[in-house]
Amino acid sequence: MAAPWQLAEVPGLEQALTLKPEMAAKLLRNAKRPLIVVGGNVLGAKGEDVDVVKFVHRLAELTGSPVVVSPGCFRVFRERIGDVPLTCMGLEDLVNRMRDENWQGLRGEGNHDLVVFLGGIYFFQSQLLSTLKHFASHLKTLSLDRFYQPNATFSFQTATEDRWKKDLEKILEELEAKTS
Amino acid sequence: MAAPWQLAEVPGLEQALTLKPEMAAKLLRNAKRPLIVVGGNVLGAKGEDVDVVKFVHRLAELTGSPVVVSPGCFRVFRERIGDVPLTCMGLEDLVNRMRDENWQGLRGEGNHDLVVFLGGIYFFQSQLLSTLKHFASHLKTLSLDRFYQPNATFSFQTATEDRWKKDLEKILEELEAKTS
Amino acid sequence: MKNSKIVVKELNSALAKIKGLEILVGQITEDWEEPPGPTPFPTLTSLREWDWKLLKKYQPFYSPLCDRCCLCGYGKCDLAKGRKGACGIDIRTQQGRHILLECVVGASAHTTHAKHLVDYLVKKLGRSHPIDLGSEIDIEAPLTRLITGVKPKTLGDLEGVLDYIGDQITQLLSSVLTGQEQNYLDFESKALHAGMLDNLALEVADIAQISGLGYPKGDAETPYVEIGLGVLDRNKPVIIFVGHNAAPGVETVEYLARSGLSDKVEVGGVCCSAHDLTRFNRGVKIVGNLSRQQLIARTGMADVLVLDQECIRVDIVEEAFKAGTRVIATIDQVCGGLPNRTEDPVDAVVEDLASGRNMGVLILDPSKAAEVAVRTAVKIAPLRRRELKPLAALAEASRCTGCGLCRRVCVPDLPVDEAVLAAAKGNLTKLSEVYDLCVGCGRCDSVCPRKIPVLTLIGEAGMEKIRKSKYKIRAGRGPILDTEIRNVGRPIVMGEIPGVVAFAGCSNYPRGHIEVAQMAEEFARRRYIVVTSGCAAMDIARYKDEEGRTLYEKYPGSFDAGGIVNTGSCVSNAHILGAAVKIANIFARRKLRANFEEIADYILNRIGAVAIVWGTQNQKAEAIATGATRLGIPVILGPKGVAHRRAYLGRPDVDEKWMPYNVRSGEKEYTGPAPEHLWYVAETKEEALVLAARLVMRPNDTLKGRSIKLRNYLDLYRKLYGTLPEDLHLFVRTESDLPVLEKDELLPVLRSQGWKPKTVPELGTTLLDRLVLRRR
Amino acid sequence: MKNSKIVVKELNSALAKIKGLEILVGQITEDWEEPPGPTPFPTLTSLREWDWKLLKKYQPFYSPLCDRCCLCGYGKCDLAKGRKGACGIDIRTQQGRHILLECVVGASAHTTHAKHLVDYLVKKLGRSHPIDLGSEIDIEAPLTRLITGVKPKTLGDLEGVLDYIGDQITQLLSSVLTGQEQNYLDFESKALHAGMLDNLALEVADIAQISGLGYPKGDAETPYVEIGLGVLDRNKPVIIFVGHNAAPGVETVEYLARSGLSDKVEVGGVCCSAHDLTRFNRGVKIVGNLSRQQLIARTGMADVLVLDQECIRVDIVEEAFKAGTRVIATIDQVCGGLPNRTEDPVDAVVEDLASGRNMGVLILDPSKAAEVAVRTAVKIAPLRRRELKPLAALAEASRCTGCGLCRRVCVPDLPVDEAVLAAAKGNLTKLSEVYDLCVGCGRCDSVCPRKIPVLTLIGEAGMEKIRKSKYKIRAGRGPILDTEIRNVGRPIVMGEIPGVVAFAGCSNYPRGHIEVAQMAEEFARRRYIVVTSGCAAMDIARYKDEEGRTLYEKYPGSFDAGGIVNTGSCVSNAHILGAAVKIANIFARRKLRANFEEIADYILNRIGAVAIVWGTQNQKAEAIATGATRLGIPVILGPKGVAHRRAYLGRPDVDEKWMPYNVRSGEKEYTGPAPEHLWYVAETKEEALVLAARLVMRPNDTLKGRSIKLRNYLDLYRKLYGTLPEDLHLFVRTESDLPVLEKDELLPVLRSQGWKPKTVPELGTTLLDRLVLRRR
Ligand code: SF4
Ligand code: SF4
Ligand code: SF4
Ligand code: SF4
Ligand code: SF4
Ligand code: SF4
Ligand code: SF4
Ligand code: SF4
Repeated sequence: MAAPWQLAEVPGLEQALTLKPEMAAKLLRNAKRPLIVVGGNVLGAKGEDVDVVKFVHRLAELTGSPVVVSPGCFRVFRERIGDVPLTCMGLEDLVNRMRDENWQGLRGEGNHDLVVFLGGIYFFQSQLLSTLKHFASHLKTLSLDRFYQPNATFSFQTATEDRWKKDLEKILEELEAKTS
Repeated sequence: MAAPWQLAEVPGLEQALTLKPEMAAKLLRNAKRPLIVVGGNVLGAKGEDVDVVKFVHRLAELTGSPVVVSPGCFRVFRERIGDVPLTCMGLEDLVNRMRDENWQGLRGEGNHDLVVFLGGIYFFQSQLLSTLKHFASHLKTLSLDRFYQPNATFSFQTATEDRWKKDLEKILEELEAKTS
Repeated sequence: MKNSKIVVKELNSALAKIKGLEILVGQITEDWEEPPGPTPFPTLTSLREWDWKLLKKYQPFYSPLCDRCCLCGYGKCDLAKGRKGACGIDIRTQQGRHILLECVVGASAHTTHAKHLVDYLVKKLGRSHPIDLGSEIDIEAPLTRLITGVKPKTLGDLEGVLDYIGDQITQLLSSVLTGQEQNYLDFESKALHAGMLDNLALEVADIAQISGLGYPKGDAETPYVEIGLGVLDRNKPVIIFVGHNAAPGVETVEYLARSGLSDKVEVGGVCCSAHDLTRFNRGVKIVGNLSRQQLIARTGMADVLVLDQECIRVDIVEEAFKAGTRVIATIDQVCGGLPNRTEDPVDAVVEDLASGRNMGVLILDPSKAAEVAVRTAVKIAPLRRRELKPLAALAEASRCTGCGLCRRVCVPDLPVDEAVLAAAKGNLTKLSEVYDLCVGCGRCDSVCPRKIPVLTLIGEAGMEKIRKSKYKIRAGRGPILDTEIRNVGRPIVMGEIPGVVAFAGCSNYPRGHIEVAQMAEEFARRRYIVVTSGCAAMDIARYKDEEGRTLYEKYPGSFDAGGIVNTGSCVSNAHILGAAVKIANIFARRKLRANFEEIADYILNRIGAVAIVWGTQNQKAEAIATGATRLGIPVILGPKGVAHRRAYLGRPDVDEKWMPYNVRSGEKEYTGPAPEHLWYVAETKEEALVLAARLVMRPNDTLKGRSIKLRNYLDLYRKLYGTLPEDLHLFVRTESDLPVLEKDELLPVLRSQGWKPKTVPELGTTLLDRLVLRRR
Repeated sequence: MKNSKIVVKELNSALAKIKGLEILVGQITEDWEEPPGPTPFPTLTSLREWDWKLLKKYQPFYSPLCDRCCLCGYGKCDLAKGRKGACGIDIRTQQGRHILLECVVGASAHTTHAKHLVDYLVKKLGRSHPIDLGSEIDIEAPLTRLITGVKPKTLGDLEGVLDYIGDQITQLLSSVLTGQEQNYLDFESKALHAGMLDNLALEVADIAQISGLGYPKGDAETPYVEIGLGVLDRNKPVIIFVGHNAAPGVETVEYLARSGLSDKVEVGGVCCSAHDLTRFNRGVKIVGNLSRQQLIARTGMADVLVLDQECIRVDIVEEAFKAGTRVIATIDQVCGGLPNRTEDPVDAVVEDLASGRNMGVLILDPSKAAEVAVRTAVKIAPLRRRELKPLAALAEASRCTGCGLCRRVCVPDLPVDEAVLAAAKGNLTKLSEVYDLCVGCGRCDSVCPRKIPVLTLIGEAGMEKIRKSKYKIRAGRGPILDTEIRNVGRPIVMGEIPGVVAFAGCSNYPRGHIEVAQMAEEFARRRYIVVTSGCAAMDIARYKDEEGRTLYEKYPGSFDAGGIVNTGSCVSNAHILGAAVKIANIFARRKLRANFEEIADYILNRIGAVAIVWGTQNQKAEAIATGATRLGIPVILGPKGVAHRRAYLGRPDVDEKWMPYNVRSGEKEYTGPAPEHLWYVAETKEEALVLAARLVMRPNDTLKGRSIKLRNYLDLYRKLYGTLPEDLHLFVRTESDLPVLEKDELLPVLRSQGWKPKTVPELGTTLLDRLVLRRR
């Protein structure tokens, strides 16, 4: 078990498996109906020398996954990467739909099986992951933030900015390798 | 972090360091005023092919530590190993004294600096260790039970009966080696 | 009587005019000539100084269950290593706050229970129905008189007491708010207040139902009633009542009588509703208590399960449905997600239940619920099998992987995994042993990754035991008679009776219920007075000697040396506390009215009463026991009691802690650590037995009294620990304290312990400055 | 009026006779000719059906804070992966139970607050002092009338209302007991009941103090008062009041006036006590709110700190002592571990405080506390320095190891560690930025392994800002006038005013208080009615435009389009809810008396009111907001609101959820998801703004109203998200709903979204079967 970023966040014994980028890429490749969810704090992450907008763009292209962007930063995403399918939806509303096993997903093709989270306000994100952990056993969640998220199914460990950047790049590389 | 034996017992981030018998022996050797505390469930442990009474006896001899035995099994200890100094005292009473930094310890020579716990009812033991963890930063606790005790300062990991037996023996060996 | 109230209820409302205004001023224009003491209707701070005296002597000791706090929107906060939460709280203060929360939740439950009972009885009998506990009881409500200063004469008077409690509870709860109280001792003082209010609510509830429903009024020899999982006759329709509020059961018994069905329908109870129904009618059977509730539901042994309030498993509705049992919920606290059919015609509701269109309904009217229950049971019973159906194919066990999770969630840490594995190989012995010790929490069941219904397997392994489980218990007798108090007051205070030991609490034991019975018998044989109530009283009945007799058959039910007194349900705990108060009042003539501190001081210093709460579950147990400590009665909990995370511990090794005032001189005088602790969590039965024998010692024991208490203490100590106590010198004041026959053996020991004779204050000692004679 | 009571308090007690019995039957023999509706003094189940309607439409959504439960002696229990606790509870039900607990704790705090106020005023003014909100307010107590069916005329009448609330709170709390309620929806229904009771208590508290203390009675242009950490004049003795109960402050202001000291002593307040004292006397200054409480204590800016109740940091006594400040606690809920000096002579207490023999005392009498506070402050002030002393040597920063723990406990996750490291290098910029966003939780401070007083460093870095922190706020005006309701009722219901947006809640923000002010201005500029109270109202004042004007100076204080209305303290939230009720009653002539369901149905279906609670801290916020939802008013919380762990969410994508009855025909009719959610936790300001614009849409909007609301929605959506909403089609019923000027642009979009025109029910829709015309 890794320690959560905000220290009091340890939820119990059921905590996210930490994973390496290769494994994350594998999960993404194997997912049938993945979804990328970008939280409202994601632009704060930019200062850390990672261009998350670009990363999301590439990830969406490589996985063919739809992207939900929090209203807090939708405008920027739309302006920069409006060419991939972006949905503006509040994260709580989205998670509420996801927890319904019968929801047909953003594309109406069935609920998502793997949901990638990135850029939510840490505490807020943690709680929404908790909802899914407890009430949505039909899907898995993957947190790609720089900070360990114990309530996800899988999460990066808390890492230095540099490490995180490399790990994100590694995911893209892996996906590219297999796609090409 | 190891998982606690009774699963819900994870207290937070501050959990016992797990340790190997060598390290436990070292702690015991370095302790100035160690104390051995035997809980009321200890005889239940006998069935597991470890003679805890004998172990306690030898440990007391090797460390010169006084031994407190829970009223739940004092009689047996007294009958079998009455030659080492045994005190019959309820564990809550004892822990209450220990948490007082100014208590002079069982020998009136000052509060103990390392307290070895063995054989308490798991849940009960866990809570008393919690008391010491939160309110007695002046001492360290070491759990030698077969089951990981997250609220101790140091604890064995949960182990098979066989592993546990060997680990206990190893502690004695190490102590004997250095004593002789 | 600052907070007393006149309550006018159920006015004709439509036109907002008063019809039949009934102003009850019973508690005001009364004939109680005793002048009120200093603390009528005490507020949150009235008894704060008394609490602080206790809390300085018996410092709160905390065992946090978690390093964190998650009570509010700022959280959660990590409080380990001296860290403070976002509200500024540290872990010690936070523990105090949690204790207050537990106590106030517990008190609210008993208050609500009392209120529902009183409302029910007022509706049934009228507000002016007298409080009457029989000709042998003058002090009908010792706690009410002591705490509020009111002498209740009618049901209506009790409403005023409940209003006072409700107001105080709201105020106490408010202190739990994030960002209020600052100090752990103030939290504890408020918890003690909540505990006292809880005790008061218990008394109100029990004297109301005794007066209103004709329960025994302190008879020592109440009838024996049947108890056990095997007592119900499945040839008849079966209705089982679960909870604490007797009203729906009473209405059912009455309806059966009116309909000539008394012999044709089997009425059983689980938990305190069972106790109280047997007090109403000895034909009702006690099926079990909390630890067997889920199994009882799973067996489908009832045709209709009627829920009232408190100590109802949160999944019982669900479990009952699975077993095909119909459920009727009857109280707003437990709606159970069921459709409210209170206003619908009985025929329609019975029809819907019988047909299964509704498996359960909510009926907030006990008499309607009764009729629906009976008619539904009668309708559906013929359609089901007579024998209890086997619970599950034991074959399920074969899916077990031995992962061990079931053991690692088991409350008493039983080797469930091994037992299931053995069962998979056809050996049920271990599973049947687990059955004996199981507290019925059901956690093994829901944790199993293979979805093996572990608890059902346990029940299956115990099925033979279930069928044979038939015992006898004396129905709850309620209060202690004033005459009994007169008889035992002197021997208790003088010490010929070494003490009063009360067994109360829930069926959540570390090593099975048997230990409670064994402890009770130990003290009864030694001629202590043993009293009991609630789940503990039931568990004592589940133990037979070689001749097949239960303790209730072996020991008398009188409040006297060697008696085992079943007062009744949890609310009957009030009489145990009330007895201590009555000793101070009747025997020692201490003023009662609104005179809490003095009476508590008297009890703490003189009356050797101790409570053993071997199993605890919910917040009510915490509240009741906390209330007892404010009155000066020490409490011993079983090991699972650490989950309540607080004790009140004395420091026998610190002499300054044991220096009350000499009543005559006002000097501080060393008395020894008596009683040593106010709240202690014992790890084992062996510890609890000896500790209880020690805690009955009090500073003002007479020489004879102390020597009798010491004899028992030494005797138990030697028997259980094989030696003499190291703390003997702390409890011997003069040589005359020593048991005569053992003096020669003990004196050398004492001297080796550094003992020196002390004086025994002639008029005794007190914690209250104002009781010192020369200051009055 | 089943539960109404006649309360007789403070009888002469010694001889147990009644002196001066005053039976108040105001609420009984009254002149309110409106016949009572169906639910006077509702019990736990009276409104259960209404709740279930709401809860089925807006399903509870839970975000557990912890996998475990540790509420009782059975625990703790692991509830992850579908596991059940030892009591049988699962995590969903357990979340519901926690919500109930939070709401009932919150309600108890407000009830206790109201009770203390009413008791204080009854003592001061007599029980028959009239409830009087001025000539422009006939409906003096909309919530009281709506909920209880009583029209309170005197302070005494309010006591009856509080008794009712206290009784219900006790009953609700009892449901929290381990082993009671079975179903999460029933827990939520009870939480809604608790929330409603909370709102009722707010109203009682505020109309009592308005009537008794002469606060503004709905004046739109109340005087400006000073607010800010820099407003106090340290040349004078300084007394600061912390908490919510105005009584000690009121007594202090009066004592100063009597003693001719009004100009010589500086009186300030923190949190709602500050609000309410400025309503009493405009000379009182608001120093700050919860987020600055600890810093205020650390600076030692007060000579005497007076604590009353609620929202008081748990370590404030300790912190004040360290700063040399004397502390007076005044209410039993907050004894603070201080010696009770209520009965001692003022001289002696002042002497002990001044000399430092006691750094703090408890005085449970507001007028005595006032005198002690003033005399102590006057005595010690001359001895201290005039300037605020520097808080700490910034040199402490140099000990920082950069371990990062301070950041990892920071509630809003601020880069505290980097800021401290920068400070160590002499650069205070980052620390000063942290000062701006810091919510004052102090966790950084207590976590630091190097014992660096991080919060103090932050305060030091912000010292220049502290000194300059001076703003203006309009004093709380209290209720909304009936005349205002008459004026805006039509435009609100007809839609010319697009909605009422209320800003309430605590100063626990994700990105600083500034966002609250920005949101408020956005809506005011768009001519919504903006109302505010409590910490939010204070934080709005801490924002100035380029010309140095606060929003209170830029926008009028009237309850009208484009107004920014500060109602006052947290208890003044009642008037915001009351305004919605009054619109239904005064403008739409819906019956008010004991007619909860119909009024709530009206609000939900027609009145575009929404609350934004951007910061939440304690359980009171949860209770207030929960009460609002029962009335049909949706609530948006800021991201930290997830810590309360529950939302009520609609499913805009599921058509069946949006089918209320057509009032005329009784047919179920699709209305679109309006309002979409009842409780929503938004992540960012951008989300909240657009969501609020969406939530003001209601099924029964007129065509014109909907088009105005849509215009604002589209406009905000485009502005903030740069595009058109994908859900536009859900909110357009007919083409006439569209903003005229945009029709051409929007119609193709609509069609591409698959939009089809719908009918707009002429008489509107309702959730209540019984309101359908043909069924009446
Ligand atoms: S009550 Fe205090 S310690 Fe608990 S979560 Fe709230 S702020 Fe943290
Ligand atoms: S139901 Fe019995 S065996 Fe199963 S976990 Fe609970 S106590 Fe243990
Ligand atoms: S949890 Fe289930 S599978 Fe695991 S040991 Fe127990 S019964 Fe067997
Ligand atoms: S206090 Fe209880 S619920 Fe809260 S974090 Fe700890 S274990 Fe979890
Ligand atoms: S309330 Fe239930 S889930 Fe919570 S600790 Fe108690 S038994 Fe476990
Ligand atoms: S916790 Fe202390 S030492 Fe660590 S980074 Fe923060 S200020 Fe520096
Ligand atoms: S006091 Fe301010 S900076 Fe420190 S942890 Fe709290 S919010 Fe963060
Ligand atoms: S808004 Fe919140 S923090 Fe502020 S005074 Fe009110 S309840 Fe307290």
